[in-house]
Amino acid sequence: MLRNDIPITPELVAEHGLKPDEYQRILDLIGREPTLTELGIFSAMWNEHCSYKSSKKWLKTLPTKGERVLIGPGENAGVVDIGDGQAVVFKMESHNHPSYIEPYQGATTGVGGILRDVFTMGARPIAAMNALRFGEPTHPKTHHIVSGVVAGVGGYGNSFGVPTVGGEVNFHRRYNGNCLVNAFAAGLLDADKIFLSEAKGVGMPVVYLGSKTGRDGIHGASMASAEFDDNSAEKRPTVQVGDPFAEKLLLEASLELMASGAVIAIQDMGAAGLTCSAVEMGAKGNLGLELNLDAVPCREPGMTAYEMMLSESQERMLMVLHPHLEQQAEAIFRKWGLDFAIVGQTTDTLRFVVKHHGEVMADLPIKDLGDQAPEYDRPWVEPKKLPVLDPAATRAPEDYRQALLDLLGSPNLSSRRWVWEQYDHLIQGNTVQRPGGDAAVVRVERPNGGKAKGLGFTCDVTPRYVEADPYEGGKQAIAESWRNLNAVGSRPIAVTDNLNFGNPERPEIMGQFVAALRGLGEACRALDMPIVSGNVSLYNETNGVAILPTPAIGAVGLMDDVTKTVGIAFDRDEDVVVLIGDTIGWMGQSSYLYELFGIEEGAPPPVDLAIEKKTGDFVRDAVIAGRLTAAHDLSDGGLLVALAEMAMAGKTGARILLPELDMPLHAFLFGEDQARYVVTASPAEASKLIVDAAMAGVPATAIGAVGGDALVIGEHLNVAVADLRDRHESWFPGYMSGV
Amino acid sequence: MKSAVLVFPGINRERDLARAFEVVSGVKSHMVWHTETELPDVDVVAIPGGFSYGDYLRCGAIAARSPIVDAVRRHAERGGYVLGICNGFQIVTEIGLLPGALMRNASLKFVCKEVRLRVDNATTAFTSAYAPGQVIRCPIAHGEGNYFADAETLARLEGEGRVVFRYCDAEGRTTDAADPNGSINHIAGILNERGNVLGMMPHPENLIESLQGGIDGRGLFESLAKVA
Amino acid sequence: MKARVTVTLKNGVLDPQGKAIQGALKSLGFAGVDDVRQGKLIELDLATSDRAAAEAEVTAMCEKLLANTVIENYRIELV
Amino acid sequence: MKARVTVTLKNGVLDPQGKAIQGALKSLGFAGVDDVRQGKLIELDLATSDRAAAEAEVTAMCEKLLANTVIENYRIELV
Ligand SMILES: Nc1ncnc2c1ncn2[C@@H]1O[C@H](COP(=O)(O)OP(=O)(O)O)[C@@H](O)[C@H]1O
Ligand SMILES: [Mg+2]
Repeated sequence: MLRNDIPITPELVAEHGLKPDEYQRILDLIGREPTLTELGIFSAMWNEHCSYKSSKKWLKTLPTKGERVLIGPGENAGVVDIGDGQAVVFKMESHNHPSYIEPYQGATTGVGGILRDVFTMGARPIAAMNALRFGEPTHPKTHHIVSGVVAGVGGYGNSFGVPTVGGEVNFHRRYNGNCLVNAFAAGLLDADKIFLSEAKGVGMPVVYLGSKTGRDGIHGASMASAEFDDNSAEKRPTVQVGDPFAEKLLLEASLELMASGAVIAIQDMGAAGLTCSAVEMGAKGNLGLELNLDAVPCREPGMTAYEMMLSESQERMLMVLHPHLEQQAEAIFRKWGLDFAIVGQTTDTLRFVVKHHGEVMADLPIKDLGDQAPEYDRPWVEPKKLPVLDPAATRAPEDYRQALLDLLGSPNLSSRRWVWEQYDHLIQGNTVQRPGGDAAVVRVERPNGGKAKGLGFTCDVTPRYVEADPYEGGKQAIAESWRNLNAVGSRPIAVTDNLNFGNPERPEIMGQFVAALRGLGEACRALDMPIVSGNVSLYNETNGVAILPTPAIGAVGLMDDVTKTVGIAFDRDEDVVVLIGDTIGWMGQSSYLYELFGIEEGAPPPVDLAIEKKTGDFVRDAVIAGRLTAAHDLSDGGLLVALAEMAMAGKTGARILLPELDMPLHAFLFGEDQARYVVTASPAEASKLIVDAAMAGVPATAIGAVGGDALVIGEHLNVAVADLRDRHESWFPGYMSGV
Repeated sequence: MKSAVLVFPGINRERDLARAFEVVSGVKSHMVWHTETELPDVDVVAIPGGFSYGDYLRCGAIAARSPIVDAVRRHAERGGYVLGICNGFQIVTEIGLLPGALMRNASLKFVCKEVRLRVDNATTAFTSAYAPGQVIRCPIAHGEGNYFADAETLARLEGEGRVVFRYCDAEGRTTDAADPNGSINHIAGILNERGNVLGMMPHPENLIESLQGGIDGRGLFESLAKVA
Repeated sequence: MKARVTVTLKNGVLDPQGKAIQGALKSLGFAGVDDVRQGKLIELDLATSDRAAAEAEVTAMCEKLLANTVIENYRIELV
Repeated sequence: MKARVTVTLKNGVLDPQGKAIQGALKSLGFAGVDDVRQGKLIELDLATSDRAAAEAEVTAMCEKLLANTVIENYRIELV
């Protein structure tokens, strides 16, 4: 066992992920050599994951304010007003590295962490999503990681009791060495009952709640910021194990405790557990904090201060309580069978003091731990622009029917049913739009009765676009989430982002980051979707190969009347199919080229935010006005894939009559031009809609009619909906049934 | 209809179930914590879905040894109705109020989707609002719903018409493909001898409003409201 | 004193986990696995060091909780 | 030839199942249970009767499938 007073060698410093100049900064700050526990505390607070030292400068450029924003980034989760005194709380967070090492437990603890962030603010979780990126299906690790991650996401969320209503799954060779597991959670609370982490008052008890502390994940937060190499396997024993049962108890106990009025401040123990949570509570409240580790409930004997301070055991909380309500608080926790211990108090010294066995193990300036963390302006280079592909120069398919079937049966475009059927997406009884459409819709009852509201949820980003042009790709991620929310009739109100990139110490990677954030920010401003929370995951690189830049977006929309939503399914024979938005046949970085021919070439489709806005507003208004029978945005695979998805969802075909084309047919059918939707309406309504669209300056063209059991595109394609479904539904189960 | 919804640590569909009782009968359910030893004066005791005690050891095993269970037993002995759904079904079998056991799904995976059920006995207190042989839609969400009973028990269940719900396809045919978990004889729900205890894996409480996609689950609660 | 309890499914009770493992082993190329059954192992640290008392106690635990005797058998080893 | 594989969590790895069982035993009135750990038991019927071959084969099965060696240990007994 390591003693606390051992000499701090350069090797020890390096093992803690601190650079020599960062260590010098520590020496300058405290004026002496740190103890081992102190070194551990600094390493936890100053690693990339907790300090955002490479990203802070750029995160500040994102729009985070808006009329509805009650709490922006900086707390456990963002809070957005949804009227009637209610607010939605949400955030997305990564658990990439742990999931690569132990897929099941990595995913469970990722889901657990994000749920805790949400209920720590006082909200009851009402929806979860998960954005997953895996390596090529043929890579030897992929199958194992997919099955473990999906089982883990389900295993935790299902038991906890939150509906998992949406997400994304991508496969690409650039994730062969680093999978991405980004978990989103949203909760609901009364806007005047938000709980924060800022401690208040001197001499207030600091209380530890939840599960016991073990040696789990020690160095976990540092691991999350370390690049992998072939020795990573050796880091395995630090794997944390999730206990959804304990989390469910923690949820109920925490909410009950908050309602009792005993809670002054609350912070969950996430990355770097006790250290991060305690420092944050004290520093935010301009208070000192003293911990007595003798009182910390431990799972294993002989745990040192160092281990307790860095343990990432799950399902734990730290609270500052009103002293006279301590007993009442304890009774609530006992009722739920959870540990409860007074482990310290707030002080007026602005010091973070840790005592163990009567000895001072650490005594540090509490504000400096956060405020003085290094902040870097890392060198970056502007990403190179790729040429625009001439659609006429791209390959046409030999057989449209085959091309469509192959696309629908490809790893990236096939149905995700195999995934979401393992997630309880119906619990709580409020799921109005289930997975499989554009955005999920969850009912929200008004506090005083009346017609129920709805919240739309979607996860989006197209990493291949971001790789090809980080700025346009960043814009596109927001634009796609905007479209998905509009398509179900919800008004986009805010987003959370999970920025997954490679090693920021490489100027090209930093350049991707900078440009992507410029795009995200611009799109959020133009579409009035402030970013209220988020997470950054860097160093997603193995042996020098970085992931595709993946700024995953979780977006939330609001409906005044949830009954007004529509789905994507072709529903009624004779309905007119209307294509909304302009098509020029953008082939660069299209799914068509990538999935069918393995080609990743050209500039991705540019996003005109003004057009997105105008088009999106028009479609959403039409949905809300009850004019449409179905709506679907166009994304991967373009028009033809969208039509096929609508046909499959409704088990009904359509007959499409091609308009006059000034581009190759395959570019029209598979091009991925932005700001487009396909909607259906009755013939009478469709005529009016097209007129109204013209008045609003939104291109809209009737392209066919719903009906029959085949999707028919002029003379070029005639395919039974049953055949489409068969191909679309079979890739995932087929792949997963192999071992 | 007066109902009590039991709450064990780790149960998570108690609100869904209470809502169904309230929507259908207009009366709020009593929520009863597992450490209680007496039940309020109710007609129906309902045990909801979830993961009581994490479903660690065996699904429902630990909950079935809770203090409230004696009162549930007495309620059943008096002829009171007991409804166990999903984890509730598992708990009721662990208590011994229903025979057999629920094992891991044959796929070994948790599965959440809408299935079809055939009402094979529409003369019970739980199903009289349905037509005999009616095919209804119903959500499921479970990892261990694979019903098992030994041959003798099974013969009795079948012989006495105590298999109330069976997984089937849209035409009412019971096929392996339509069975989401591998249950023996495609059993989705069974009744005790006396007819006052029903256990079922599917969740009728999640399909009672058109917003949820349908109202096929209502019949079960309406049936109970008729007799209670 | 430690007790090891193994809980196994009774003969004739379907074992989906065992069957799935068998299938997986086969597709991994392990031939010659005729049957697989999965059970549970529960290890208990007991305060007592009295063998007879421990045996009686653990038997009671099995009957009351650890095994579902409708479908499962149990075996106790004291170590 | 039969093989019994027991799979247990490595020391220090959280065992929520064991914890829950311990709690349940306590509330059923069984005092003096200091710790409970839950593991898995996998019984295999092997076609071979060659001990050495069986041992090697089952070890490979454990490494590849039966145990999650990141967090679990395994033990093989041939019977
Ligand atoms: N990991 C997942 N978990 C839950 N639902 C998922 C997951 N991946 C995809 N889905 C669902 O499948 C549907 C199709 O996903 P996707 O093709 O990414 O939609 P879109 O192109 O509209 O963004 C959506 O409803 C989505 O929420
Ligand atoms: Mg979409």
